[in-house]
Amino acid sequence: MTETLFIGLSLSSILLLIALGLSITYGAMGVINMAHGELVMIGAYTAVLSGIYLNLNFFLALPLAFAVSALVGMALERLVIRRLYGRIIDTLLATWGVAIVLQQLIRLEFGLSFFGIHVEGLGPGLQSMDVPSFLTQPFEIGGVPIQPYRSFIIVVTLLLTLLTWFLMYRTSMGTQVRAIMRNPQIAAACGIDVRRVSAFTFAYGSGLAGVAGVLLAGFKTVMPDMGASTVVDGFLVVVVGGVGSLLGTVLASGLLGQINGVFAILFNDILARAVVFGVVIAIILWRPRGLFSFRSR
Amino acid sequence: AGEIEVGVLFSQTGGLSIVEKSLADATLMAIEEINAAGGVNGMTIKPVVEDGASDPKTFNEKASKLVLRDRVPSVFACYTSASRKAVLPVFERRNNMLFYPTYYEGFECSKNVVYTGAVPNQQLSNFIPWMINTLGKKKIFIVGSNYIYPREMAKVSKILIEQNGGEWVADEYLELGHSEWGAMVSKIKASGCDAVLSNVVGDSVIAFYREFRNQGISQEDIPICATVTSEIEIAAMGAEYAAGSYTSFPYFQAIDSEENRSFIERYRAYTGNPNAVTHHAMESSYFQVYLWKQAVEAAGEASPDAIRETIGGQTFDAPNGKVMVDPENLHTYLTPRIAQWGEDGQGTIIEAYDEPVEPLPYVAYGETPENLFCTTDGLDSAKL
Amino acid sequence: MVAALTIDALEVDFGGFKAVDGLTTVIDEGELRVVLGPNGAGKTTLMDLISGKTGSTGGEVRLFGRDITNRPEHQIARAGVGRKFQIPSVFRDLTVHDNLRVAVSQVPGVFRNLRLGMAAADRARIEEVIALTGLEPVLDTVAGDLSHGQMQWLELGMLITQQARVILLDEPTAGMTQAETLKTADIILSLKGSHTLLVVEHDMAFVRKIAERVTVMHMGKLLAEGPMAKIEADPAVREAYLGTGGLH
Amino acid sequence: MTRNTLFRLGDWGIYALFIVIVLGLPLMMDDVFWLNRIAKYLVYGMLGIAIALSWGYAGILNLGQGLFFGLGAYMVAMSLKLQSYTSMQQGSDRPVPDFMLWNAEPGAPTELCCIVKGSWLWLPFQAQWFGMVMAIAVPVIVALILSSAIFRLRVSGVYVAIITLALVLLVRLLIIDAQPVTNGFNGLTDLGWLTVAGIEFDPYMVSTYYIVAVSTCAVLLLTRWLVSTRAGLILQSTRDDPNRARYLGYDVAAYQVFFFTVSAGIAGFAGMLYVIAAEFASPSFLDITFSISMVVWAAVGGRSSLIGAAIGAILINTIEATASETEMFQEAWKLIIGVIFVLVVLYMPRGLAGLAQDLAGRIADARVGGKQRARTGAPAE
Amino acid sequence: MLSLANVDSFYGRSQALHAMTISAPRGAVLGILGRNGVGKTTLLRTILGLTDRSEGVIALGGTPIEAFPTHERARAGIAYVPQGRMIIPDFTIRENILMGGFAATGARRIPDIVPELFPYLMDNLDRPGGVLSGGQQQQLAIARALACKPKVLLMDEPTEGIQPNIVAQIEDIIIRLNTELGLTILLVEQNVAFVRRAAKAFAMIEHGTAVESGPIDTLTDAMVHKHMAI
Ligand SMILES: Nc1ncnc2c1ncn2[C@@H]1O[C@H](COP(=O)(O)OP(=O)(O)OP(=O)(O)O)[C@@H](O)[C@H]1O
Ligand SMILES: Nc1ncnc2c1ncn2[C@@H]1O[C@H](COP(=O)(O)OP(=O)(O)OP(=O)(O)O)[C@@H](O)[C@H]1O
Ligand SMILES: [Mg+2]
Ligand SMILES: [Mg+2]
Repeated sequence: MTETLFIGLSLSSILLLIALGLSITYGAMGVINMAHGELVMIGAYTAVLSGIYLNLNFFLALPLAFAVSALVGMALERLVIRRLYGRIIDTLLATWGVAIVLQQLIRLEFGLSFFGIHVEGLGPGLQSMDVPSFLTQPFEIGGVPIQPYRSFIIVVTLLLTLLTWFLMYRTSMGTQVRAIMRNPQIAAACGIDVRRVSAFTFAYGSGLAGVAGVLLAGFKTVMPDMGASTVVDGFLVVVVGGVGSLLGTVLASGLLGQINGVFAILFNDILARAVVFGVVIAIILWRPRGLFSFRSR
Repeated sequence: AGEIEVGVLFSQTGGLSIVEKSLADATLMAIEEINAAGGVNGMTIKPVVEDGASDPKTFNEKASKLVLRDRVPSVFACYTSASRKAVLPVFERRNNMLFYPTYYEGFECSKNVVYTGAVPNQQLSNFIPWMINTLGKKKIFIVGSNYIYPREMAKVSKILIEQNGGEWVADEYLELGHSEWGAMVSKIKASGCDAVLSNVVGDSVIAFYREFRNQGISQEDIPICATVTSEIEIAAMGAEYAAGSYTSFPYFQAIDSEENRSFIERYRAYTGNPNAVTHHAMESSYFQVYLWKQAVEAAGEASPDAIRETIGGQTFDAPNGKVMVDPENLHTYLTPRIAQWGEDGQGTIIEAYDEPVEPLPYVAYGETPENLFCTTDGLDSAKL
Repeated sequence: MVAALTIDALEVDFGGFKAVDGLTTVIDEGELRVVLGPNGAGKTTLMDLISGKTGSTGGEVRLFGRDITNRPEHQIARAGVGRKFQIPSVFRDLTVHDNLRVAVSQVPGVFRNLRLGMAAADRARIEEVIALTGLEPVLDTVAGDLSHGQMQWLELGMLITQQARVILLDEPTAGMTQAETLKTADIILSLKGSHTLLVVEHDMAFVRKIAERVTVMHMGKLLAEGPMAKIEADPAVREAYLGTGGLH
Repeated sequence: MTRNTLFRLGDWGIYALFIVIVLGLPLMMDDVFWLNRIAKYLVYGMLGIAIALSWGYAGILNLGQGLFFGLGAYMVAMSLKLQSYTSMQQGSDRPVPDFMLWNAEPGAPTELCCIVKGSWLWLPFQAQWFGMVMAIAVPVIVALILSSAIFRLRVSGVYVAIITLALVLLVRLLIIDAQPVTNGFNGLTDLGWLTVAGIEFDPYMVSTYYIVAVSTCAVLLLTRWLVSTRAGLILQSTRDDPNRARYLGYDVAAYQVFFFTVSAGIAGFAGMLYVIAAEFASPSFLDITFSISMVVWAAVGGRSSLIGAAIGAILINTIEATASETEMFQEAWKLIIGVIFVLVVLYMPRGLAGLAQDLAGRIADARVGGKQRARTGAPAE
Repeated sequence: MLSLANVDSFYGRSQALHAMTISAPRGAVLGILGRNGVGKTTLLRTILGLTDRSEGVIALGGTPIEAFPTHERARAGIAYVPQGRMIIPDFTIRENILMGGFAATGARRIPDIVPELFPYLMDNLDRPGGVLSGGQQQQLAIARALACKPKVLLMDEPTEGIQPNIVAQIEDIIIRLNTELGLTILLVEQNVAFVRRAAKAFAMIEHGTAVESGPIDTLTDAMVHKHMAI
């Protein structure tokens, strides 16, 4: 029983990890960033490359990946997204193109492969990241087996969620972000520097994706299209939770993760996924704006 | 003098390019070597390379381009069964030849395909008995990715397990390309099995082995015995996660022969990557070009019909040893081997057949060396 | 004679807050009824309840004797209720002419609208409305490009095209110049008799011009009802609405 | 001549030109491979039309259009599979798909009715017409049920997109999992050819091209007619302001359901034609990437122009094909495509059709000389 | 205090202001009149830099600000009460008011004058802005504008949809803001009587240009008739 709950919890934490960045870029900024998965991927590659070239360990890779993904996100905001605020579907389409480009850039080793130069750690192949061995050795506390890596992910996710909540709801930056989302013109007229705040917000959401990338790299394969499959799950979570509601995102990932875990243990993984999709559809039909959403008149 | 064109169709882009790029490289390397040695019948081979983009629709379109527009007599192509199935109608209806280098589930008997990868009996006929009798693991948990190959491998395995007095405790699947193994591995732990037979493919493999270790299962207690885990995945997961587990394949990078060492060296030089790994499907991609060359030379021409006539019975000293195309079913005789993975990411070959084993594509259906379903005139439906 | 619109002990509860609280009033056919009340009195909510936008939690709305309480919006509209919103709402991506063409169709179903062109009668009605509202020069303009005032006109025009028997107008002159307000008053007066109108407005000059019977709401309840003159003299109304009382 | 008449003429001119080129192509080109390839792209064009109809005109973004395409494809592929030579080869005189044999439990009867669980579903597909009818009927019915639920419950915007997305993922999962009846991941291959009145339609024959070409033109004209009707106008009004439409007495959901369903029917029809031209059906038709690609094609062509979306689909696919077959771009072509998508969204938000309209607008202004304002937002073609 | 010289302003390709020239000296209340669609709202939006593009000189207290982005102009002391109020529906009343303060330096807090002017708002600080009635939202919009301690207040039809006794009160508020806080106010209005009472000067707009202007007592009925009749 506790084991099932733990599996559900760890599934939830991974969903939340991916959805957290999205709930900011999508929920707070109205950008459907299909390249979010690629920012996750960039975070993972940052960890791989920093391991190979800088000999950085896993823990130092976390902030580094945050920074790298945040920078890429910031560039993305500057070059593409900035011109598309308010055109939500267009953000989806444009970032879809960006996702293709980013994937292909990694695959082609930033184009160096054309010149026959091979960069260790890049290219179309699979890469791996080393995890400190104390995070992979399970141990027991009072007869309860503890999986350190998954527990670590759960804790980091929790901390990031709290941090995000604090930033969004307890700081003036957060108010600014939310004001911009609702009405950028009025926000500007109220003295908010829309461009700067948007750029920072987007960078923060992207940075979260980078951190997710490192953590995922610990138990998943690092490869150019590793992000593509995660982004869909992330969107399902954000939308089911209610766009713009951080609490909704947290609860939706909790719910979907637990459902997935329980069905996977009781029946099988395939059925579990089918049930998750079914639940997503049912929830949206039941609450057409997600679990938590503000209803204006 | 002159040129002869052949098609080379693998995914250069998309998710499958991870593996397929190495197949394309191996094919092109073989072509380059042959050309350097004077070509075939005095003609240079000119590869027409196309990108399948990891999508069956694209594979189908490009195959028809190669066959109908470029009119190449043969195409070296495809990694997944899904892509092979998508191009098959083009080859059969237009009577062209496809050379397919991947291990696959069998159940095909096409006059237009030469299969140079292993079929289930060439990976399992020694593996399962060895697991039960030598390794002494009687209760086996079968897991796989949810598609045809793992399901058919499971079917063959179950027959073999029962024949050898073992017992399979479960047969479970995870969606292809997924990597959330938490629930599955805890089921394995709870099942009381002695060993896991893994037909997991692609990047899911890495997540699987890592989760296995993270949940504290040791390869000594419950070894993973895999049919698909190759050097690629081992390198990517970090060798320590796989150390102690087993794989059954006809080819390993660790095969200790002059041919193989030279092959690895040439491949690394060719790709410009000193760490490039070699593996079964890419080795097949390599030697099948030589088989094709011999067939063309034997026929004196390169028409698909001529190649089909002469390809049967061709033998070649491949990096894995001697291989031969079965004239009955155009599959390839290969030597099954079992390797145990070490801390260095290389396998140690601990068990091998003495000589190549006959390919039986319908083995799950009851095909035996005495009772062949696939004949020179196609599938013998009376036996099914 | 059956009343055009009967509102019977109507009530809506927003989580403990009753925006409309047991309101009862009867509007006769062809009548022009003005509803007054302070900001937040529940006037717009009343219209929401009649037109089906908001579900009521008590009471009844009857249209020509027929119960329309909590029916879906389009059915209420088909039964003969037309509505203009406080914030002008038109089809912003369609031209003015297309807006009117959408409004004119008398058949609701998809299949019966699968035809090109318009019946002569429909075309005539659109012409009439164009003449009445003076939208001729902007017929081919996309409605989103109209000025605020023009949008109000267009929306009013659509209600007339729609041939609603009961028309609910929520602040139809908001943002209009005095001259335009007067013209609007004329249009509304010309509809009186043939249509039943329920008008919410804060512009007292306009109200004086059109009003006969007036209903005053306050905090969701009926505060006063009667002829304009009597209402203006009512101390409770002066206190809550007209006079120089404190802000609530 | 007024500006509007000029526009209308130009508009019809483009339709006429498109139809003439599509139907006349075999006269100019005798490369069977390219004819077949263009037939496939015309099918994609049809998908573009379906997207433009639901997205451009109804404002409903369907990120799961591949579901309907896939269903259509599978339905017809089932009946063609039963006509394939290998299905007849199984020792019985009645067809049984080869894959069912090796998915069957040992000792199961080799009859279509009961060889594997659920195989009886295949029985009616022995008649080819049944598969063809189902190829449209099944998507239509699924769309009808789905969209009734969605629109009656007033789900809108991106939430519709997510439901369709989740559904296509769900169905894809089920198709792959139901391997004994669907052949799982490999899809249905080794099909017979479409046979009408004893004539077999080889996908590389001109007549097969014409089946696709005529269908595409018919669908184009049909949808064009649909959106020009009053119902089409009302549909566009529901996109702009569903509440307004409701208070005018329209059952908004009914309009959305109708057009969503038509769009699904077109996608199903396209799926059927694709199988006829490509000879296989695969669960990859239900991949998310494919569904999103369709939307991108429509965006490139012009989301609110039917013919624009069709041309967008054909154009993008032709560019992809030629780029990927140019040796220089072999590995970089995806990069190029990605960059094109981004640039189109940034600099041509209304796609090719928008570009054409602006151009036409300028020409018309010069001609008419008047300063009449262009109809900007409305989906003019 | 605020002046525009020869300003053109554009939405996309269409021009909404043509060579607009007006000025409001310190402490002025400038009533801006004109028919629907002549560009009154556009004028205010141009001052804040909210149209797509504009040309010409806009100066605040002598400093040209036309090159500033919107938020800089707000920080320079221009506050805006928009037509249609534009309250953020899911922000509470408190958050809506405090939002205005991003333009002010120092701690963001509700200005002292708000409780005095709008007791309803102070009693309901935690209700979401989206459920308020139109009149309540108008009060909120004014309170929000005051939160940035502006020098110039732009008001776009602040009496639209407001009950008569509060209209009178808004009139008082405008006068008080002007006299007590010394605010310069640009007041767009359709209600000429209201403008006559509240404003000190006027500008009449036609086709995106100021056609008449002067002290409020020079506003004749003939002008009103000429420029504001249908
Ligand atoms: N959906 C809702 N949830 C909560 N409260 C609501 C809702 N709708 C309206 N209210 C409240 O009901 C009251 C009445 O609002 P309503 O809009 O009907 O007033 P009104 O009379 O139209 O005012 P105005 O003249 O300013 O337009 C207001 O206090 C408002 O906050
Ligand atoms: N976002 C926009 N895009 C294009 N044109 C616009 C836009 N907003 C306004 N316009 C046009 O600019 C002109 C001036 O509009 P504006 O809103 O400034 O008028 P106004 O004087 O405030 O009218 P009202 O009294 O109705 O509020 C109008 O012709 C209008 O159609
Ligand atoms: Mg109201
Ligand atoms: Mg205005």
